[in-house]
Amino acid sequence: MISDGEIDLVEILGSSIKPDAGAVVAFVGVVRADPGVMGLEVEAYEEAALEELRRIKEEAIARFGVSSVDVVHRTGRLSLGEVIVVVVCGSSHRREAFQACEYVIDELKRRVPIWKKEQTEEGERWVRGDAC
Amino acid sequence: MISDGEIDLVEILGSSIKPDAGAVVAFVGVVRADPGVMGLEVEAYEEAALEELRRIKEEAIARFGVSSVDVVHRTGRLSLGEVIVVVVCGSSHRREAFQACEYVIDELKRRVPIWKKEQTEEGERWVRGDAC
Amino acid sequence: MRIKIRAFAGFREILGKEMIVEIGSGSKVADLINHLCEIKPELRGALFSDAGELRDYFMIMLNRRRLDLPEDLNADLSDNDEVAIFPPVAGG
Amino acid sequence: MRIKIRAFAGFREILGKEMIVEIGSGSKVADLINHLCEIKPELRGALFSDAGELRDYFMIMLNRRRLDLPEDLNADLSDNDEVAIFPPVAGG
Repeated sequence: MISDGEIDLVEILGSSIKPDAGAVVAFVGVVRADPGVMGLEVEAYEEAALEELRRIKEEAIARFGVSSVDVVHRTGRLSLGEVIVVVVCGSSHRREAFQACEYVIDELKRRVPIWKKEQTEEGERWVRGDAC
Repeated sequence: MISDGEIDLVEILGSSIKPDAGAVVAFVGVVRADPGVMGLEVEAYEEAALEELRRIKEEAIARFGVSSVDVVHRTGRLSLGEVIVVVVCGSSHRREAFQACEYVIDELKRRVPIWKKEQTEEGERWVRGDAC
Repeated sequence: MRIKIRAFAGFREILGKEMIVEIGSGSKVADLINHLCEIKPELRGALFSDAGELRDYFMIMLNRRRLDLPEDLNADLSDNDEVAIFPPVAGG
Repeated sequence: MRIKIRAFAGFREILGKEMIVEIGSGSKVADLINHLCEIKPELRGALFSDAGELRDYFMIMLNRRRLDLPEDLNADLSDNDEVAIFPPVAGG
Protein backbone atom coordinates (compact mmCIF):
# COMPACT_ATOMS: atom_id res chain seq x y z
CA MET A 1 0.00 0.00 0.00
CA ILE A 2 1.07 3.55 -0.71
CA SER A 3 -0.27 6.14 1.70
CA ASP A 4 0.14 9.88 2.13
CA GLY A 5 -1.21 9.72 5.66
CA GLU A 6 0.54 8.58 8.84
CA ILE A 7 1.11 4.81 8.98
CA ASP A 8 -0.94 3.04 11.65
CA LEU A 9 1.49 0.49 13.09
CA VAL A 10 -1.14 -1.09 15.31
CA GLU A 11 -3.43 -1.75 12.38
CA ILE A 12 -0.78 -3.25 10.10
CA LEU A 13 0.81 -5.33 12.87
CA GLY A 14 -2.51 -6.35 14.34
CA SER A 15 -3.71 -7.86 11.09
CA SER A 16 -0.73 -10.27 11.11
CA ILE A 17 -0.99 -11.28 14.76
CA LYS A 18 -3.22 -14.30 14.37
CA PRO A 19 -3.28 -17.84 15.81
CA ASP A 20 -1.98 -19.34 12.53
CA ALA A 21 1.17 -17.19 12.51
CA GLY A 22 3.42 -18.01 15.44
CA ALA A 23 6.07 -15.54 14.31
CA VAL A 24 5.65 -12.01 13.02
CA VAL A 25 8.66 -9.96 11.92
CA ALA A 26 8.28 -6.27 11.18
CA PHE A 27 10.67 -3.82 9.59
CA VAL A 28 9.99 -0.16 10.31
CA GLY A 29 11.94 2.43 8.32
CA VAL A 30 12.24 5.80 10.03
CA VAL A 31 13.34 9.17 8.62
CA ARG A 32 16.82 9.40 10.07
CA ALA A 33 18.45 12.59 11.29
CA ASP A 34 21.46 12.47 8.95
CA PRO A 35 23.77 15.49 9.25
CA GLY A 36 22.09 18.57 7.81
CA VAL A 37 18.85 16.78 6.90
CA MET A 38 15.68 18.44 8.18
CA GLY A 39 13.01 16.34 6.48
CA LEU A 40 12.06 14.31 3.46
CA GLU A 41 9.66 14.41 0.55
CA VAL A 42 8.67 11.07 -0.92
CA GLU A 43 7.30 10.61 -4.42
CA ALA A 44 5.99 7.39 -5.99
CA TYR A 45 4.93 6.17 -9.42
CA GLU A 46 1.99 4.78 -7.59
CA GLU A 47 0.43 2.35 -10.09
CA ALA A 48 3.82 0.84 -10.99
CA ALA A 49 4.92 0.76 -7.34
CA LEU A 50 1.81 -1.16 -6.33
CA GLU A 51 2.34 -3.70 -9.12
CA GLU A 52 5.97 -4.20 -8.14
CA LEU A 53 5.08 -4.52 -4.45
CA ARG A 54 2.53 -7.18 -5.33
CA ARG A 55 5.19 -9.11 -7.28
CA ILE A 56 7.70 -8.86 -4.42
CA LYS A 57 5.06 -10.05 -1.97
CA GLU A 58 4.26 -13.07 -4.15
CA GLU A 59 7.96 -13.88 -4.48
CA ALA A 60 8.42 -13.74 -0.70
CA ILE A 61 5.47 -16.04 -0.11
CA ALA A 62 6.68 -18.51 -2.75
CA ARG A 63 10.33 -18.46 -1.62
CA PHE A 64 9.96 -18.52 2.14
CA GLY A 65 6.52 -20.03 2.66
CA VAL A 66 5.36 -17.20 4.90
CA SER A 67 1.63 -16.83 5.39
CA SER A 68 1.34 -13.05 5.07
CA VAL A 69 3.30 -10.08 3.78
CA ASP A 70 2.04 -6.54 4.29
CA VAL A 71 3.78 -3.39 3.12
CA VAL A 72 2.87 0.26 3.56
CA HIS A 73 5.04 3.06 2.13
CA ARG A 74 4.50 6.72 2.89
CA THR A 75 4.54 9.47 0.30
CA GLY A 76 4.55 13.24 0.77
CA ARG A 77 6.37 15.33 3.33
CA LEU A 78 7.87 13.56 6.32
CA SER A 79 9.59 14.91 9.40
CA LEU A 80 12.62 13.40 11.14
CA GLY A 81 11.61 10.36 13.16
CA GLU A 82 8.47 9.64 11.12
CA VAL A 83 7.77 6.15 9.77
CA ILE A 84 8.43 5.98 6.02
CA VAL A 85 7.88 2.28 5.38
CA VAL A 86 6.62 -0.79 7.22
CA VAL A 87 7.00 -4.42 6.14
CA VAL A 88 5.28 -7.13 8.20
CA CYS A 89 5.69 -10.86 7.54
CA GLY A 90 3.73 -13.52 9.38
CA SER A 91 4.83 -17.14 9.38
CA SER A 92 4.46 -20.29 11.40
CA HIS A 93 8.23 -20.22 12.04
CA ARG A 94 10.51 -17.31 12.82
CA ARG A 95 13.46 -18.05 10.53
CA GLU A 96 11.28 -17.71 7.42
CA ALA A 97 9.60 -14.58 8.76
CA PHE A 98 13.00 -12.88 9.22
CA GLN A 99 14.19 -13.95 5.77
CA ALA A 100 11.01 -12.85 4.02
CA CYS A 101 10.95 -9.49 5.78
CA GLU A 102 14.56 -8.73 4.86
CA TYR A 103 13.96 -9.90 1.28
CA VAL A 104 10.94 -7.62 0.88
CA ILE A 105 12.65 -4.47 2.16
CA ASP A 106 15.79 -5.20 0.11
CA GLU A 107 13.78 -5.71 -3.08
CA LEU A 108 11.55 -2.73 -2.34
CA LYS A 109 14.62 -0.48 -2.13
CA ARG A 110 16.01 -1.99 -5.33
CA ARG A 111 12.91 -2.21 -7.51
CA VAL A 112 9.91 -0.18 -6.39
CA PRO A 113 9.61 3.20 -8.17
CA ILE A 114 9.74 5.54 -5.20
CA TRP A 115 12.10 8.49 -4.69
CA LYS A 116 13.16 10.65 -1.77
CA LYS A 117 14.16 14.28 -1.75
CA GLU A 118 15.99 15.51 1.30
CA GLN A 119 15.37 18.93 2.77
CA THR A 120 18.74 20.14 4.03
CA GLU A 121 20.07 23.36 5.44
CA GLU A 122 21.57 24.12 2.00
CA GLY A 123 18.40 23.37 0.05
CA GLU A 124 16.83 20.25 -1.43
CA ARG A 125 18.48 17.26 -3.09
CA TRP A 126 17.25 13.99 -4.56
CA VAL A 127 18.60 10.89 -2.83
CA ARG A 128 20.60 8.95 -5.42
CA GLY A 129 19.39 5.42 -6.06
CA ASP A 130 21.92 2.64 -6.32
CA ALA A 131 20.90 0.49 -9.25
CA CYS A 132 19.67 1.22 -12.72
CA MET B 1 10.95 -7.05 30.88
CA ILE B 2 8.72 -9.81 32.17
CA SER B 3 5.04 -8.95 32.32
CA ASP B 4 1.89 -10.80 33.31
CA GLY B 5 -0.28 -8.20 31.54
CA GLU B 6 -0.96 -7.77 27.84
CA ILE B 7 2.04 -6.45 25.88
CA ASP B 8 1.56 -2.93 24.51
CA LEU B 9 3.10 -3.12 21.03
CA VAL B 10 2.66 0.59 20.39
CA GLU B 11 4.54 1.51 23.52
CA ILE B 12 7.48 -0.84 22.95
CA LEU B 13 7.75 -0.03 19.22
CA GLY B 14 7.20 3.68 19.74
CA SER B 15 10.11 3.98 22.12
CA SER B 16 12.46 2.72 19.35
CA ILE B 17 11.05 4.89 16.55
CA LYS B 18 13.34 7.87 16.91
CA PRO B 19 15.27 10.08 14.48
CA ASP B 20 18.59 8.43 15.40
CA ALA B 21 17.39 4.95 14.44
CA GLY B 22 16.62 4.72 10.74
CA ALA B 23 15.77 1.03 10.98
CA VAL B 24 13.67 -0.77 13.56
CA VAL B 25 13.15 -4.53 13.39
CA ALA B 26 10.60 -6.21 15.63
CA PHE B 27 9.95 -9.86 16.32
CA VAL B 28 6.53 -10.69 17.71
CA GLY B 29 5.94 -14.22 18.98
CA VAL B 30 2.32 -15.30 18.97
CA VAL B 31 0.64 -18.28 20.66
CA ARG B 32 0.14 -20.55 17.68
CA ALA B 33 -2.86 -22.78 17.15
CA ASP B 34 -0.95 -26.06 16.95
CA PRO B 35 -3.17 -29.13 16.59
CA GLY B 36 -5.04 -29.78 19.83
CA VAL B 37 -3.56 -26.79 21.65
CA MET B 38 -6.10 -24.49 23.31
CA GLY B 39 -3.84 -22.14 25.22
CA LEU B 40 -0.59 -21.71 27.09
CA GLU B 41 0.66 -21.04 30.57
CA VAL B 42 4.02 -19.33 30.83
CA GLU B 43 6.24 -19.49 33.88
CA ALA B 44 9.51 -17.60 34.48
CA TYR B 45 12.34 -17.63 37.01
CA GLU B 46 11.92 -13.92 36.91
CA GLU B 47 15.07 -12.62 38.61
CA ALA B 48 17.32 -14.98 36.62
CA ALA B 49 15.42 -14.30 33.39
CA LEU B 50 15.87 -10.55 33.74
CA GLU B 51 19.60 -10.97 34.37
CA GLU B 52 19.98 -13.20 31.32
CA LEU B 53 17.92 -10.83 29.14
CA ARG B 54 20.17 -7.96 30.20
CA ARG B 55 23.25 -9.97 29.22
CA ILE B 56 21.76 -10.91 25.83
CA LYS B 57 20.85 -7.28 25.19
CA GLU B 58 24.41 -6.15 25.97
CA GLU B 59 25.81 -8.86 23.69
CA ALA B 60 23.55 -7.74 20.81
CA ILE B 61 24.59 -4.11 21.21
CA ALA B 62 28.28 -5.02 21.34
CA ARG B 63 28.13 -7.48 18.42
CA PHE B 64 25.89 -5.62 15.99
CA GLY B 65 26.28 -2.00 17.04
CA VAL B 66 22.53 -1.47 17.33
CA SER B 67 21.37 1.52 19.33
CA SER B 68 18.51 -0.10 21.24
CA VAL B 69 17.22 -3.54 22.20
CA ASP B 70 13.92 -3.95 24.02
CA VAL B 71 12.37 -7.23 25.08
CA VAL B 72 9.08 -8.00 26.79
CA HIS B 73 8.05 -11.57 27.62
CA ARG B 74 4.60 -12.49 28.90
CA THR B 75 3.93 -14.83 31.79
CA GLY B 76 0.68 -16.35 32.98
CA ARG B 77 -2.21 -17.71 30.96
CA LEU B 78 -2.33 -16.86 27.26
CA SER B 79 -4.95 -17.59 24.64
CA LEU B 80 -4.32 -18.59 21.03
CA GLY B 81 -3.24 -15.58 18.99
CA GLU B 82 -1.94 -13.62 21.99
CA VAL B 83 1.50 -12.03 21.93
CA ILE B 84 3.95 -13.99 24.08
CA VAL B 85 7.19 -12.14 23.37
CA VAL B 86 8.33 -8.99 21.58
CA VAL B 87 11.91 -8.08 20.65
CA VAL B 88 12.58 -4.65 19.13
CA CYS B 89 15.99 -3.54 17.84
CA GLY B 90 16.72 -0.01 16.63
CA SER B 91 19.75 0.74 14.49
CA SER B 92 21.00 3.29 12.03
CA HIS B 93 21.14 0.52 9.41
CA ARG B 94 18.72 -2.29 8.69
CA ARG B 95 21.13 -5.22 8.27
CA GLU B 96 22.36 -4.91 11.85
CA ALA B 97 18.82 -4.45 13.16
CA PHE B 98 17.72 -7.73 11.53
CA GLN B 99 20.79 -9.60 12.80
CA ALA B 100 20.46 -8.27 16.34
CA CYS B 101 16.73 -9.05 16.51
CA GLU B 102 17.24 -12.63 15.33
CA TYR B 103 20.18 -13.07 17.72
CA VAL B 104 18.14 -11.88 20.70
CA ILE B 105 15.15 -14.16 20.08
CA ASP B 106 17.42 -17.15 19.35
CA GLU B 107 19.40 -16.61 22.56
CA LEU B 108 16.25 -15.92 24.57
CA LYS B 109 14.83 -19.30 23.53
CA ARG B 110 18.14 -21.00 24.32
CA ARG B 111 19.10 -19.34 27.59
CA VAL B 112 16.37 -17.43 29.40
CA PRO B 113 14.68 -19.46 32.17
CA ILE B 114 11.09 -19.42 30.97
CA TRP B 115 8.81 -22.41 30.41
CA LYS B 116 5.55 -23.04 28.61
CA LYS B 117 2.80 -25.47 29.47
CA GLU B 118 0.31 -26.24 26.74
CA GLN B 119 -3.37 -26.70 27.49
CA THR B 120 -4.55 -29.39 25.12
CA GLU B 121 -7.74 -31.33 24.64
CA GLU B 122 -6.10 -34.28 26.45
CA GLY B 123 -4.82 -32.22 29.38
CA GLU B 124 -1.73 -30.18 30.10
CA ARG B 125 1.88 -30.81 29.06
CA TRP B 126 5.15 -28.94 29.47
CA VAL B 127 6.80 -27.91 26.24
CA ARG B 128 10.18 -29.66 26.06
CA GLY B 129 13.16 -27.36 25.82
CA ASP B 130 15.91 -28.23 23.38
CA ALA B 131 19.17 -27.61 25.15
CA CYS B 132 20.46 -28.39 28.58
CA MET C 1 -1.18 9.29 -31.86
CA ARG C 2 -1.38 10.39 -28.23
CA ILE C 3 1.18 9.25 -25.68
CA LYS C 4 0.86 9.93 -21.96
CA ILE C 5 4.16 11.00 -20.43
CA ARG C 6 4.79 10.64 -16.73
CA ALA C 7 7.96 11.82 -15.06
CA PHE C 8 9.27 11.42 -11.54
CA ALA C 9 11.88 12.92 -9.23
CA GLY C 10 14.43 15.03 -11.15
CA PHE C 11 12.69 14.25 -14.45
CA ARG C 12 9.38 15.55 -13.11
CA GLU C 13 11.14 18.82 -12.38
CA ILE C 14 12.12 18.99 -16.06
CA LEU C 15 9.05 17.54 -17.77
CA GLY C 16 6.27 18.16 -15.30
CA LYS C 17 4.32 15.42 -13.58
CA GLU C 18 2.17 14.32 -16.48
CA MET C 19 1.43 15.43 -20.04
CA ILE C 20 -0.01 14.16 -23.29
CA VAL C 21 2.10 14.47 -26.43
CA GLU C 22 1.03 13.96 -30.03
CA ILE C 23 3.47 12.13 -32.27
CA GLY C 24 3.22 10.60 -35.72
CA SER C 25 1.86 7.08 -36.02
CA GLY C 26 4.62 4.48 -36.40
CA SER C 27 6.85 6.37 -33.93
CA LYS C 28 9.28 4.46 -31.78
CA VAL C 29 10.54 5.20 -28.26
CA ALA C 30 13.58 6.95 -29.77
CA ASP C 31 11.32 9.27 -31.75
CA LEU C 32 9.37 10.13 -28.62
CA ILE C 33 12.56 10.96 -26.74
CA ASN C 34 13.74 13.23 -29.53
CA HIS C 35 10.36 14.91 -29.51
CA LEU C 36 10.52 15.45 -25.75
CA CYS C 37 14.06 16.85 -26.01
CA GLU C 38 12.75 19.38 -28.49
CA ILE C 39 9.88 20.47 -26.26
CA LYS C 40 12.04 20.50 -23.12
CA PRO C 41 15.65 21.16 -24.17
CA GLU C 42 16.82 20.65 -20.57
CA LEU C 43 15.95 16.96 -20.96
CA ARG C 44 18.69 16.38 -23.53
CA GLY C 45 21.48 16.98 -21.00
CA ALA C 46 19.77 14.66 -18.53
CA LEU C 47 19.50 11.78 -21.01
CA PHE C 48 22.62 12.17 -23.18
CA SER C 49 26.28 12.88 -22.52
CA ASP C 50 28.02 15.75 -24.31
CA ALA C 51 29.20 13.15 -26.84
CA GLY C 52 25.56 12.27 -27.55
CA GLU C 53 25.63 8.88 -25.81
CA LEU C 54 22.72 7.68 -23.69
CA ARG C 55 23.44 8.08 -19.98
CA ASP C 56 22.68 5.12 -17.73
CA TYR C 57 21.22 7.11 -14.85
CA PHE C 58 17.58 6.90 -15.87
CA MET C 59 14.89 4.35 -16.67
CA ILE C 60 11.96 4.27 -19.02
CA MET C 61 8.78 2.26 -18.48
CA LEU C 62 6.34 1.60 -21.30
CA ASN C 63 2.91 0.79 -19.92
CA ARG C 64 4.60 0.04 -16.59
CA ARG C 65 7.05 -2.47 -18.07
CA ARG C 66 10.68 -1.47 -17.79
CA LEU C 67 12.53 -1.06 -21.10
CA ASP C 68 16.02 -2.41 -21.70
CA LEU C 69 18.06 0.49 -23.01
CA PRO C 70 19.42 1.16 -25.54
CA GLU C 71 17.92 -1.88 -27.38
CA ASP C 72 14.30 -0.94 -26.63
CA LEU C 73 14.72 2.52 -28.13
CA ASN C 74 13.43 0.66 -31.20
CA ALA C 75 10.22 -0.43 -29.46
CA ASP C 76 7.05 0.63 -31.26
CA LEU C 77 4.58 2.95 -29.58
CA SER C 78 0.82 2.73 -29.87
CA ASP C 79 -1.94 5.22 -29.35
CA ASN C 80 -2.64 5.81 -25.61
CA ASP C 81 0.60 4.24 -24.43
CA GLU C 82 1.95 5.46 -21.11
CA VAL C 83 5.67 6.21 -21.00
CA ALA C 84 7.34 7.00 -17.69
CA ILE C 85 10.83 8.45 -17.22
CA PHE C 86 12.62 8.45 -13.89
CA PRO C 87 16.00 8.06 -12.17
CA PRO C 88 17.08 4.94 -10.22
CA VAL C 89 14.65 4.24 -7.42
CA ALA C 90 15.47 5.26 -3.84
CA GLY C 91 12.52 4.29 -1.69
CA GLY C 92 12.37 2.65 1.71
CA MET D 1 22.09 -23.38 57.58
CA ARG D 2 19.04 -22.23 55.61
CA ILE D 3 18.82 -22.72 51.85
CA LYS D 4 16.06 -21.27 49.72
CA ILE D 5 14.82 -23.75 47.12
CA ARG D 6 13.04 -22.55 43.99
CA ALA D 7 11.62 -24.92 41.42
CA PHE D 8 10.06 -24.33 38.02
CA ALA D 9 7.91 -26.12 35.46
CA GLY D 10 7.75 -29.88 36.14
CA PHE D 11 10.04 -29.51 39.17
CA ARG D 12 7.72 -26.92 40.69
CA GLU D 13 4.96 -29.51 40.47
CA ILE D 14 7.12 -31.88 42.54
CA LEU D 15 8.81 -29.49 44.98
CA GLY D 16 6.46 -26.54 45.13
CA LYS D 17 7.34 -23.05 44.00
CA GLU D 18 9.57 -22.06 46.86
CA MET D 19 10.66 -23.43 50.20
CA ILE D 20 13.34 -23.04 52.85
CA VAL D 21 15.25 -26.12 53.94
CA GLU D 22 17.62 -26.50 56.87
CA ILE D 23 20.75 -28.53 56.26
CA GLY D 24 23.94 -29.04 58.22
CA SER D 25 26.73 -26.50 57.80
CA GLY D 26 29.42 -27.67 55.38
CA SER D 27 26.82 -29.28 53.12
CA LYS D 28 27.43 -29.46 49.39
CA VAL D 29 25.00 -29.37 46.49
CA ALA D 30 24.94 -33.19 46.44
CA ASP D 31 23.91 -33.24 50.11
CA LEU D 32 21.09 -30.81 49.41
CA ILE D 33 19.82 -32.95 46.54
CA ASN D 34 19.82 -36.05 48.70
CA HIS D 35 17.94 -34.13 51.38
CA LEU D 36 15.34 -32.96 48.84
CA CYS D 37 14.92 -36.50 47.50
CA GLU D 38 14.17 -37.62 51.04
CA ILE D 39 11.54 -34.92 51.61
CA LYS D 40 10.01 -35.36 48.13
CA PRO D 41 10.66 -38.96 46.99
CA GLU D 42 9.15 -38.17 43.59
CA LEU D 43 12.19 -35.97 42.89
CA ARG D 44 14.57 -38.93 42.82
CA GLY D 45 13.05 -40.38 39.65
CA ALA D 46 13.20 -36.98 37.98
CA LEU D 47 16.90 -36.45 38.75
CA PHE D 48 18.32 -39.98 38.60
CA SER D 49 17.94 -42.92 36.25
CA ASP D 50 16.96 -46.35 37.64
CA ALA D 51 20.70 -47.12 37.63
CA GLY D 52 21.25 -44.13 39.94
CA GLU D 53 22.93 -41.94 37.33
CA LEU D 54 22.21 -38.24 37.08
CA ARG D 55 19.81 -37.47 34.22
CA ASP D 56 20.73 -34.60 31.92
CA TYR D 57 17.25 -33.17 31.57
CA PHE D 58 17.45 -30.61 34.36
CA MET D 59 19.55 -27.66 35.48
CA ILE D 60 20.54 -26.29 38.83
CA MET D 61 21.34 -22.65 39.52
CA LEU D 62 23.14 -21.56 42.67
CA ASN D 63 22.44 -17.91 43.41
CA ARG D 64 21.37 -17.50 39.76
CA ARG D 65 24.59 -18.94 38.34
CA ARG D 66 24.20 -22.16 36.43
CA LEU D 67 26.08 -25.16 37.80
CA ASP D 68 28.03 -27.57 35.62
CA LEU D 69 26.83 -31.02 36.51
CA PRO D 70 27.97 -33.45 37.70
CA GLU D 71 31.23 -31.63 38.69
CA ASP D 72 29.50 -28.89 40.68
CA LEU D 73 27.68 -31.41 42.86
CA ASN D 74 30.76 -30.79 45.02
CA ALA D 75 30.12 -27.04 45.27
CA ASP D 76 29.85 -25.75 48.84
CA LEU D 77 26.64 -24.18 50.05
CA SER D 78 26.42 -21.19 52.39
CA ASP D 79 23.69 -19.92 54.66
CA ASN D 80 20.94 -18.10 52.69
CA ASP D 81 21.99 -19.49 49.30
CA GLU D 82 19.27 -19.75 46.68
CA VAL D 83 19.20 -23.01 44.72
CA ALA D 84 16.89 -23.33 41.71
CA ILE D 85 15.98 -26.56 39.90
CA PHE D 86 14.33 -26.60 36.48
CA PRO D 87 14.14 -28.38 33.13
CA PRO D 88 15.64 -27.01 29.88
CA VAL D 89 14.18 -23.61 29.09
CA ALA D 90 11.41 -23.28 26.52
CA GLY D 91 10.46 -19.61 26.36
CA GLY D 92 9.74 -17.35 23.43
